[in-house]
Amino acid sequence: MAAGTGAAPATAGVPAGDVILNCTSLVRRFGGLTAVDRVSLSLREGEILAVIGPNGSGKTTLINLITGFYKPQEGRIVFAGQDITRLRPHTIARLGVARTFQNLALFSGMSVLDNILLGRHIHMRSNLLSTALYWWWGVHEEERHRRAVEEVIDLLQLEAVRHEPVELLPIGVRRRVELARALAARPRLLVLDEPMAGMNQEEKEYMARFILDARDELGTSVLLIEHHMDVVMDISDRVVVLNYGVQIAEGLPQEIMNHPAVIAAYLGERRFDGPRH
Amino acid sequence: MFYRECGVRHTTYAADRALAVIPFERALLVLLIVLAAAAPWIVTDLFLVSYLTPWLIWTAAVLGLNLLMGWAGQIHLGYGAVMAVGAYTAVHVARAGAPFVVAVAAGGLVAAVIGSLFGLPALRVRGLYLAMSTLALQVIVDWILVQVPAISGGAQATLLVPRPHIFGIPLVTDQARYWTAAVFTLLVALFVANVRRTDVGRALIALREKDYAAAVIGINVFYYKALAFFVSSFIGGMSGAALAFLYYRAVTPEQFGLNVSIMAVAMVIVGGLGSIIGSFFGAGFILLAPIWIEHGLRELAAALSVHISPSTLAHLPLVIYGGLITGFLLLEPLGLAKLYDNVRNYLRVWPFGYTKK
Amino acid sequence: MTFLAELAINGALVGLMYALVASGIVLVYKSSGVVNLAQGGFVMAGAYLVWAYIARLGLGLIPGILAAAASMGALGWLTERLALRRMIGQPVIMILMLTFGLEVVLRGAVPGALGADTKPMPIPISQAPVWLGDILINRTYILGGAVAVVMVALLAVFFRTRAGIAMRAVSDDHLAAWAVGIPVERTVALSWAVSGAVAAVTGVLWGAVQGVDWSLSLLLIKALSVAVLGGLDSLSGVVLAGLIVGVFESVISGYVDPFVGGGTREVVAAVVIFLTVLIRPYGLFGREVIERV
Amino acid sequence: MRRWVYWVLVLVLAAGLAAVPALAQQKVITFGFPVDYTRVYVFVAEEWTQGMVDYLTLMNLKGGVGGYTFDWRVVDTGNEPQRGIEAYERFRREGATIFNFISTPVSNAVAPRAMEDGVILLMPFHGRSDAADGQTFPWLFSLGANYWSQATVIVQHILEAEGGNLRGKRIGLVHIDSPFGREPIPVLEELSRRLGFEFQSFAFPSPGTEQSATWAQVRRFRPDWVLLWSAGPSQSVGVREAIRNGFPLDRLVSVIWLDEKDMNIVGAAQARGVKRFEAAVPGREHPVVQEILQKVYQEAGKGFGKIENVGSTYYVVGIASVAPVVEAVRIAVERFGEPVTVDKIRAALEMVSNFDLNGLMPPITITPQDHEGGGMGRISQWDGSRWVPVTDWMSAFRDVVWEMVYKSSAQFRQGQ
Repeated sequence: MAAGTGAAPATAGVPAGDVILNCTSLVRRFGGLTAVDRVSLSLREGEILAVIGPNGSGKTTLINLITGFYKPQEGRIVFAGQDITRLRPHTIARLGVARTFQNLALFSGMSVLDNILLGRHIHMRSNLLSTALYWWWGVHEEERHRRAVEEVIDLLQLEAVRHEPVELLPIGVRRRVELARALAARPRLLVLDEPMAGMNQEEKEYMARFILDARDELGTSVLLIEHHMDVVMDISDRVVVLNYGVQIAEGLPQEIMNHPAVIAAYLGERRFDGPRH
Repeated sequence: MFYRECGVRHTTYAADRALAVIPFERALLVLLIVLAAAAPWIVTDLFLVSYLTPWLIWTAAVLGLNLLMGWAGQIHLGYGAVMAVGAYTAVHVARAGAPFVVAVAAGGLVAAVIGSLFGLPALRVRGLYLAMSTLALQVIVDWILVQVPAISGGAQATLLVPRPHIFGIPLVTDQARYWTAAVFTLLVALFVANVRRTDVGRALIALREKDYAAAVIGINVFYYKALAFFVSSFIGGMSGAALAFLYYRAVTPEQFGLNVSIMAVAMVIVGGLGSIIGSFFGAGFILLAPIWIEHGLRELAAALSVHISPSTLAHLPLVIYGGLITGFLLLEPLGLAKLYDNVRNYLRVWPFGYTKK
Repeated sequence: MTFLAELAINGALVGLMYALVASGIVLVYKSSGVVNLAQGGFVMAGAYLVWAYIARLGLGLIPGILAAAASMGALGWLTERLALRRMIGQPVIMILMLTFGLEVVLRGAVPGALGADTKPMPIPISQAPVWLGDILINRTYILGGAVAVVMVALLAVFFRTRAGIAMRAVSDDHLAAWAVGIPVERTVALSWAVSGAVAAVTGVLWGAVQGVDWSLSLLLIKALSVAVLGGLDSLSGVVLAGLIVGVFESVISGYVDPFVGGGTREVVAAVVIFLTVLIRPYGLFGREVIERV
Repeated sequence: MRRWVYWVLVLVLAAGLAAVPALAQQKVITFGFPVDYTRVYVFVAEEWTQGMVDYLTLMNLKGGVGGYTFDWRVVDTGNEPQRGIEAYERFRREGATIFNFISTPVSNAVAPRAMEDGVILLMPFHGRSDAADGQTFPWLFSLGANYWSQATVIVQHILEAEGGNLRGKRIGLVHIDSPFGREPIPVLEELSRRLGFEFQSFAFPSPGTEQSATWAQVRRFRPDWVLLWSAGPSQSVGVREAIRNGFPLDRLVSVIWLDEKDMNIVGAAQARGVKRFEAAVPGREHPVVQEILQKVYQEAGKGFGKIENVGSTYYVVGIASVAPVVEAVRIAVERFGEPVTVDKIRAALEMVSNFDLNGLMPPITITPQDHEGGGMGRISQWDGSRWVPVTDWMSAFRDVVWEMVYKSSAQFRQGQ
């Protein structure tokens, strides 16, 4: 469990704590296309790091590399002092990395509660035997974790929909459920893939609040991928900008806002310093 | 209305996750168990022997397959072969002198090991491709059964099943066999229900729904797929053994052929994927409907004194039976369990129908 | 050597006839993503109809076959119209089960109405052997193989016509096809009709081999294996898969049977399918579905 | 639409449930015929059952036997053991005491129950071949040449046709790859040792509709004689392959399952010369068949099926498989007196002696030891339009058959 809840300073731009995630010079090619080209970044404990960039800039590929879905052709990923470059996704999850998906990956056919309970999977010591001996063994484990889940439900204000099947919920609530599932694992690193996609301004602000709460109350480090800059700039401690797979800028939010390469990338203007392929 | 939920509030986590959350349902469950226990005094022995006993054992088998197909989402067209492995192992073990319970457990275990081999392709493929590879394995197991007389029991390929004993009490009467079957099925149903509401069950559903998302929350997809095959084959093997001991009393390869595998899949789907009560419905429907339709038609023809050629009369039930399968699926693609659920949901909120989900 | 050649040639011809049954499955799969488990029942019904039209109604051979093909086309079209269309959007396995129910209905209705006993398929093929040097080839199989090749070639040509291209588009993406104005329902219904007609022709060939009765519906299993092996959505894949299954089961069982003392034919086919699925999970020609996270 | 489906279901199920057992009338012997009308035994079930029921109807029309009349229950099992067991349990409670399932898997599945319940199970030409051993299987009756006996009769015919010497001859067995298809192998192996012919078996897997690879192997073996051991559609396929491979058809001898329809599928003229084992006289000339045609079909109009079937190969097999039981009822009334119980019928069956129904079937003599009744049959040949007998009723190599029977029944006893 993450230690030092609330220890991360709220003052933006002054990251504290040890480095928890360190990616060095990651390269991932698909056929002739280089989706991620020598990207390096590091994330400190309790920090919110945003990775932004236009569509197709390699943000999601980067996340898939970190969470183990793709293996990089070059480079190294170290999480909490352990090399996770070649590990499989479920092993990485067990080390304390949780993520959400851009297109949502909730398990339909299950209630909100069951979905979030699944987030506790890595902490559950249950197996077939405990299931077979449910009344002597399994039930205690289940109830213990139910308590932990209720805390997350509380945090993300999901009490009213606890028993609803997820497929019946509106998209904004579903994103919250997915965040809850990720948080239920009490991850040390939370990777969010465009958590605000398809949301209106009000929902976006809610989501931003939840992300900050998660960091402040649970002490989770956050790697946030976003497409638009507005809300991101408000909550992130640092920002990395990708364009066509290449890291074109890194720094504090306000620095990034004025960075010429970033502006060029977002306006689509082909400038001398914009990398091409 | 009986299912009314208004005013029922759970104050503990335990109450919230009970098997039956609605008081009426809890009462119904108890009533059904009492009725099942008292069945030998309620129904005719024909009903007991020919319908209730095989229905219950088949339900146990279907629960095992449903665990795999309904929860873990893996298609299996070789379940009959798994049941055969269980039945033949158990009978041979019992013939070697082992007690009934040990024999059935041994059947389950060997079936689980061989059934897990069936699951190997599942680590690579899914859907129809998985269906075809399990079908291929069914053909291979069938072939071995028929080819090796030492397994299938000599030139006649019929193996007599030793009389089962439980703790020294021989199960000779129809009632004793029925009760044993009922207890077996109850245990399997409880186990599957517990799987459903604990972490293992959730993990299985997760990998059925989205295996990449399952991986990202730390579920070892390979392990759980293999586990699903193992558990379902274990249940299937034990059910095959139970069928042999408590119902068939002699095993022949035809009892577990490809058509039996298809029948088991039909039971799962018609009953309702991933539903425990649906397993009961599905097994009952697929097993008993052809029989009752056949007898019903015959009685009907006799009562109306219409002369229909016996061959035509024999083919007509197939039309009705196939038509019912088709009709039910058109009516309610999620199976009989969903039909029950519709009624239940309607009554739950009665008379406030507008809150219906 | 002649023994091997004989086994291989006959096996290949039989394989082509399997491929013809399987092509009906592929056709429907290509347009609607549905695997029709009633295809065996269709073949049986087609064979029965040909028999009934010729032996009972006194039609000539060719008119009888054409009439049966037309009737089966109508049956296929009706199946889609009345049953399958209402299942759009339901899980695949439910639709599979629905077609299985249909198969049961056909297996009851057709023999029930026309007689369950085996009937001769009234087409004049001589039993006299064809000798290719020392190699004996079955006349029925030569005809069957030839018809299979012609039919599959016709289907391939069909896929280059306007309706065929529409069908391919539909198979790729229903919604997108809708958006560009392709009548999706009509296209799917057409594919069912064509596969019904193909079933009738298949029924003639297999009826000539084994007589006409319910057991023709058992061809489903072999056809399904061949279709899956071929990748489910490729006609050339089906032909190749049919050849592979036919040749392997014929040649291997020819050499292995005497040692095992049993018929290994079906087992060989099963092993071929099992291994192929393990090595090439999407069949020989199937499109691998790439999942995006 | 929805309501309609429900109502049909409710009606049909209700009718099924309401099928109350008819009150057992006085002096009626009830048969149970749960047969396979829809699957593997389609080729034989309709005519066979028709033969059995028509013969029983004839007996009833003639006033019954010893004051007893016959009743029967017919239902389809689809060759599924559990449906067979259901029908067995249901009919038994409705008073049926004598069963014929016309299906090996179903018969074998029911056999343990029948032996426990004390119910007569007829297994002519199907079921357990070792049911011939009356000591081990008191309640099972083969009542006709089992497959081992059929193999010996066929070899006897070959031996006679070859002038009494088979040394150096080659005999092949083309069989379906199932327990039934493999049954004759040990007998033929034993006979090949005794008579000095060379023997080889060629299996094709079920359903056997594709045999070209099998026959390519047969041709390589260059057999003098071929035995055809299958049933249903694969039989005509086998004969066709024999023609195609240029094998002389008068040296092709089939097990009992080859009839007129198979010949028509091959082509009646092309199939001329094929031989088969025969266990009852087909055709309409026999007086019993004539009587059935006249009394049951023309006068009473109570024929159980299509009139065209009367006198077909499997129809007369049907007559032959119930006639000994009717005879036993007569004996039971005569010897043991009324009321006739199932135990008395069973005991009387073991007293049936030299019964041949005026030559419709080979003489059958059943004893407590021998439930097969002598294992006699004859060879007949297709002349292009009908089956013509080429031998008399005969049996052969009985010691070989009984050795097989005892070996197999001993195996069965082990499991008891």
